[in-house]
Amino acid sequence: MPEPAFLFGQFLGGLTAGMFLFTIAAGLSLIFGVLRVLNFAHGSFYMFGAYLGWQVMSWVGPGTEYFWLAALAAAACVALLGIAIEHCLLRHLYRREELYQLLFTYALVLILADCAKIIWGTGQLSVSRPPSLSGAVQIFGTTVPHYNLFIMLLGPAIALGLWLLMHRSRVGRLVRAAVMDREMLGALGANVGSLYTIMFGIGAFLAGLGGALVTPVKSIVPGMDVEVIVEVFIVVVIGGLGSLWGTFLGALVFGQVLAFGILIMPRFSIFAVFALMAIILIVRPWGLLGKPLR
Amino acid sequence: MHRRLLLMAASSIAVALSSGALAQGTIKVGFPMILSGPGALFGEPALKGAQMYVEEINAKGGVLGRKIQLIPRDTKGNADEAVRVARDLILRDDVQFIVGTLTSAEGPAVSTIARENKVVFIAPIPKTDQLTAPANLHPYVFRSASNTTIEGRTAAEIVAKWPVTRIATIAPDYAYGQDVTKAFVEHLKKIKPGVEIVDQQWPKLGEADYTPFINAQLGKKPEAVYSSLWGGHFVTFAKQAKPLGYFQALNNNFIGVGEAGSIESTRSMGADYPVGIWANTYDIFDWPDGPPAHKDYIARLKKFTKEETPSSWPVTGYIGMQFLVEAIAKAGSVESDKVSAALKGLAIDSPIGKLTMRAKDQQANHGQFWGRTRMDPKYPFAVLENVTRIDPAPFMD
Amino acid sequence: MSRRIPWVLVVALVAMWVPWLGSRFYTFLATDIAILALFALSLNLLLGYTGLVSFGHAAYFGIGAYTSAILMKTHGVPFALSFPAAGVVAALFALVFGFFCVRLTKIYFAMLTLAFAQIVWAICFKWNDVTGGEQGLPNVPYPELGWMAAIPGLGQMRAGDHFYLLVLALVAVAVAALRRIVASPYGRMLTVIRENPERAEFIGINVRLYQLSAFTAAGFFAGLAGALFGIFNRGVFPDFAYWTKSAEVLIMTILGGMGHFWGPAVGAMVLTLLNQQITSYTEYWPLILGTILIVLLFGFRGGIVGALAGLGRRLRRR
Amino acid sequence: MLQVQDLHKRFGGFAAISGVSFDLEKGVVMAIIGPNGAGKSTLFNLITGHLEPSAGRVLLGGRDITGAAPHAICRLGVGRSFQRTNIFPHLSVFECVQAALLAHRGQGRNFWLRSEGLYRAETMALLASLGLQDKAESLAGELSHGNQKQIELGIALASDPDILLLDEPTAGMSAVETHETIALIARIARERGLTLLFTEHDMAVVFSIAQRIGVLHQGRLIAEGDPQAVRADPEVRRVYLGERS
Repeated sequence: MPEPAFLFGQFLGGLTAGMFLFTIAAGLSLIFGVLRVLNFAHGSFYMFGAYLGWQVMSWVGPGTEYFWLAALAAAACVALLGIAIEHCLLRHLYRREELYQLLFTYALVLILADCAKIIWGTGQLSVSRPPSLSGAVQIFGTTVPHYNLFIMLLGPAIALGLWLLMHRSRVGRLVRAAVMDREMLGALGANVGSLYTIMFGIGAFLAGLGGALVTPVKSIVPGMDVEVIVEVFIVVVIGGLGSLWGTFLGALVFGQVLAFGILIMPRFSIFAVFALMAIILIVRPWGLLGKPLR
Repeated sequence: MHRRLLLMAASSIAVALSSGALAQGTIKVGFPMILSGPGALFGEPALKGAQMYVEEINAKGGVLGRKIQLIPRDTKGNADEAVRVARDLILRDDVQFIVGTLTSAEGPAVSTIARENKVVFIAPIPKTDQLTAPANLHPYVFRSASNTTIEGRTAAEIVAKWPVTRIATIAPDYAYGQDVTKAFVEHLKKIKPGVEIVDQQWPKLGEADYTPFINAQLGKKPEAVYSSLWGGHFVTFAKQAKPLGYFQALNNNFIGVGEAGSIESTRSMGADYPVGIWANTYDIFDWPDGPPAHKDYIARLKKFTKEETPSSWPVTGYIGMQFLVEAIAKAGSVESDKVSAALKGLAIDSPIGKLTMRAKDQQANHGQFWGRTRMDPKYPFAVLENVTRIDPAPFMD
Repeated sequence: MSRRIPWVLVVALVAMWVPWLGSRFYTFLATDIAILALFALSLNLLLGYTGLVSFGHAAYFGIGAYTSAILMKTHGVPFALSFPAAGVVAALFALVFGFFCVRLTKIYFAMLTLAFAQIVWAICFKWNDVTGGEQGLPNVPYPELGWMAAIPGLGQMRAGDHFYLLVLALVAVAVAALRRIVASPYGRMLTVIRENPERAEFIGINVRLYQLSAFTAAGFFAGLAGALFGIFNRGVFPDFAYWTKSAEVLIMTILGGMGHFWGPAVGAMVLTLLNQQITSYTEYWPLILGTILIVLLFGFRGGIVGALAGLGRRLRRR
Repeated sequence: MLQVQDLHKRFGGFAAISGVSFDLEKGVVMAIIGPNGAGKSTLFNLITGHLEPSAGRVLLGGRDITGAAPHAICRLGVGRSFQRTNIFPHLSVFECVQAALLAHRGQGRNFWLRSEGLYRAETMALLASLGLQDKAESLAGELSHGNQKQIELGIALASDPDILLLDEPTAGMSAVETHETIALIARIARERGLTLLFTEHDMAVVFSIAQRIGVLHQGRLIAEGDPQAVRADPEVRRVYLGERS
């Protein structure tokens, strides 16, 4: 039996990974919940968040507290990109079958990947932790970097923020009504179109934020878009497509499966997460906390 | 309607025909390389090196009085795509030689095509032993790169001198990671029988989160760690390991193969790079003990790539091309069989020193640069100190 | 009526002459296209005829490729046995995976097919002893085609040409079978399910059973295509089953037009030729492919064949 | 012919159908009426297997079919049309009806014959009896609402049912179309000796052809009998007819 401190360390590691994924997956789940579009390009938004974050940092001075500003600026740019894509293109596909929406977002993956390559090249880039969070603390005999603590707190904060947005704001109420009945809401005079644009923008913002915030712990390389999208899909499928708390739970489960999976069957964790996804889809297609679609 | 389809097919075939026109007189060399996705990190600079060599040789009038034409093609990092472009290059672009491929899957896949078409193929980067293993060896495949045996054993030679016995390893779980780790472990046990392998971690290739592996490894209390995480994977790993006190816990008894010490990694991480660890690289832009030829090469490379601190990967493409061109010169012909014969045992004066393509296994004795990392006030990133290029010849099979 | 013309035979007869163009390159290109056309047509049995959006069709292509490669390379089984075996094994996997998939609808169906395909990919990637892991199985042997040289007129041909003719014949038979299937009463049941599963149930069709049978059949033909591709490619690799491969074949199908039997085949041809052409000029093929895809989604909903058919109708009306 | 015994269906806490029972003899035309949300469609879906009852039984010719799959129930001789028009929009009218015939004759497993020419005469005859013979080659989805309802009837009839369930067969039709359609249904039911169970909101239609009427209110069958009896029923007058007049 491994030491408790070690198990605790694994737990915190899994928690950090899960909360990172939640930040990204929350946007994907939000977009699916409202627009019923499964957005393959979400990983591309994430990648753009990372590259843009690096870009802004390189302008304002690497290794400074401007990191936070850069992350927000990058996320805002990605949100604008998302809004532009939704407004100009995606909205014309809502009435089509999901196959066309899937292929559209896949086309975006291809295009955005090459755009990133044209702008930033193929080299690896890296961003330092902000000085305020560059240290680490000891918790129960385990070293925990400040930055990881921040991420562990950020996840629930984002979840709470989204919950408040959906349940305590006018926009949120309209969105929930739109999920129930699109035509009805339109008939009541709400501008469903702009509502969707806003939600897509928020989803893209979260992906961009996740990308920018991941840079201190992960190198920025081409292909990070495709890498992350599969993991994020698994998270939202486990938790339930379109369900906020489901996604949160899915991210927690995913993080812990990875953290403890490597202890139990070290070389097959890659297999385990896909199997988990398949089992969830077979037993409970709408996920742990999702609701069945009509 | 169907007739229209046939017409369309016919016209697109016609387009394909017309573009296949040849430029006479030049020697065509196909260069299938990863130019997109994660592997492009190395593929792009390797291509630069090959292009620089071609430019230089053409400026000197080429070889056998003929210019070299380099035709690069993106393999996207997929073995089947590599096969497709290799065939395209041979059958449509009529290349006489192929230099290229990067991953351990692409190399053997293209080797099959080279054998079938009797086209000399020089692999400048793939390290898998499989490529030149006796069962797969044929007259047309050569490797100017290092291989997993060379790299793993070199690391073992270094670690054997450390005052440690509890060793752990961490490597990406795929062919390269497995093979190079195996070579390290076996050689280390042979030359220093007292060592004990206390832990082996196998994160998947492209793992996003190494924290669980790092914690698990520290839990086994190793005295030294051998890693074969490369490129962006090493950067991600180091960024996550450093704040967890990983390198401190190991007293910096850490050796990173897979070009962990390359300038691409150190430059991108800046001050975040773990200082005091051992790492290797294919090239180093500041090699105080290096021969004049190397200093000259670096100066030319700076000019060619317009980089003040040039990349370490161009040398792979450069050396691959140099082997090919010098073999053509030695053979006095571009015929595959003559060039193949010339390549066996060919020694070249590469920018990093003398390299020999062994006749026995058609493998160059291409060792890498090894050293400890330290921060240099001259640069905003870590460099290797007391760097040496270790000739692997004594411990190659 | 154009329907009475045996198009499979016509296309096969025309394609048969490719080796006589005398270029190995064209032969290779034509082989590539023929195999991918079968792959795309097999997907369309699901997509265009049954209305099932599979995002993991590459799994069965990969399973077929690995089955035949393992049998031929590791166990020395002759092609005549390994080829049908590839189809059967792929169909068996499709049967098992499909059993779970057809219980879901729409996006969940797509996600589960994706999950299964990723499992197949992960197994191919990890199971070093059998699948060769990430390095795959290079050096898959060509089938023994010496007997073809005995056929008058084929004596001087290269091995690649013989293989092409073999591929062409096998693909033609498979495509003819597919054509037959979609034109049969069984095929009509599939179309009815695509159109309206709820109503289909109430004309006495066991919708899930039919969907499962179509899934299995599609897996079978994809497996055959995979077996041929593994040999053509001279090696099989885990990428064959990766989700981007599934996306690729979906794009072929949509590009050509899933509303028409020949659409996917045209899509496979156009995409292969475009890829060939464009990648020799620029490394930004994904950018171009993505743009083509978006233009297609917004401008030409029926794909190339759909657009041509529409044009033909308009001309005839004039 | 059809026996419904103490049928219940709950959706969560909501009782959509509670304790509905009735017997329908062979050859009888019966209407189920009731306000929107009374549970008419739910009742149909329970009978045809699209929904599984929470309790109770459905017997067809004495055989328990409760909870059987829709396709199995269809094969036992039950045909139905749906409230929202439910056809195969991208098929021609001919193909829609022929498909149902093919399925009924067990040709669905035949993947070798060409389907094109199979049962051509029978399909055309059926279309003719519906007045659709001129539109045989038109795409079903492009026809008028009335035509589509006729196609649906054709699809239902193609499986040669003993009992036909029609959910609002005249919904969305003009007065003229409604009249024609009802006349058509009545004629076909007579010719084929069909047992007919239908829902309808137009009371004139109901009272003109129904031999028996069941009144559904909040999931319960509050009255059931011949038209006169139902018309006279005080509770029906209060909760249903009363509201409407």
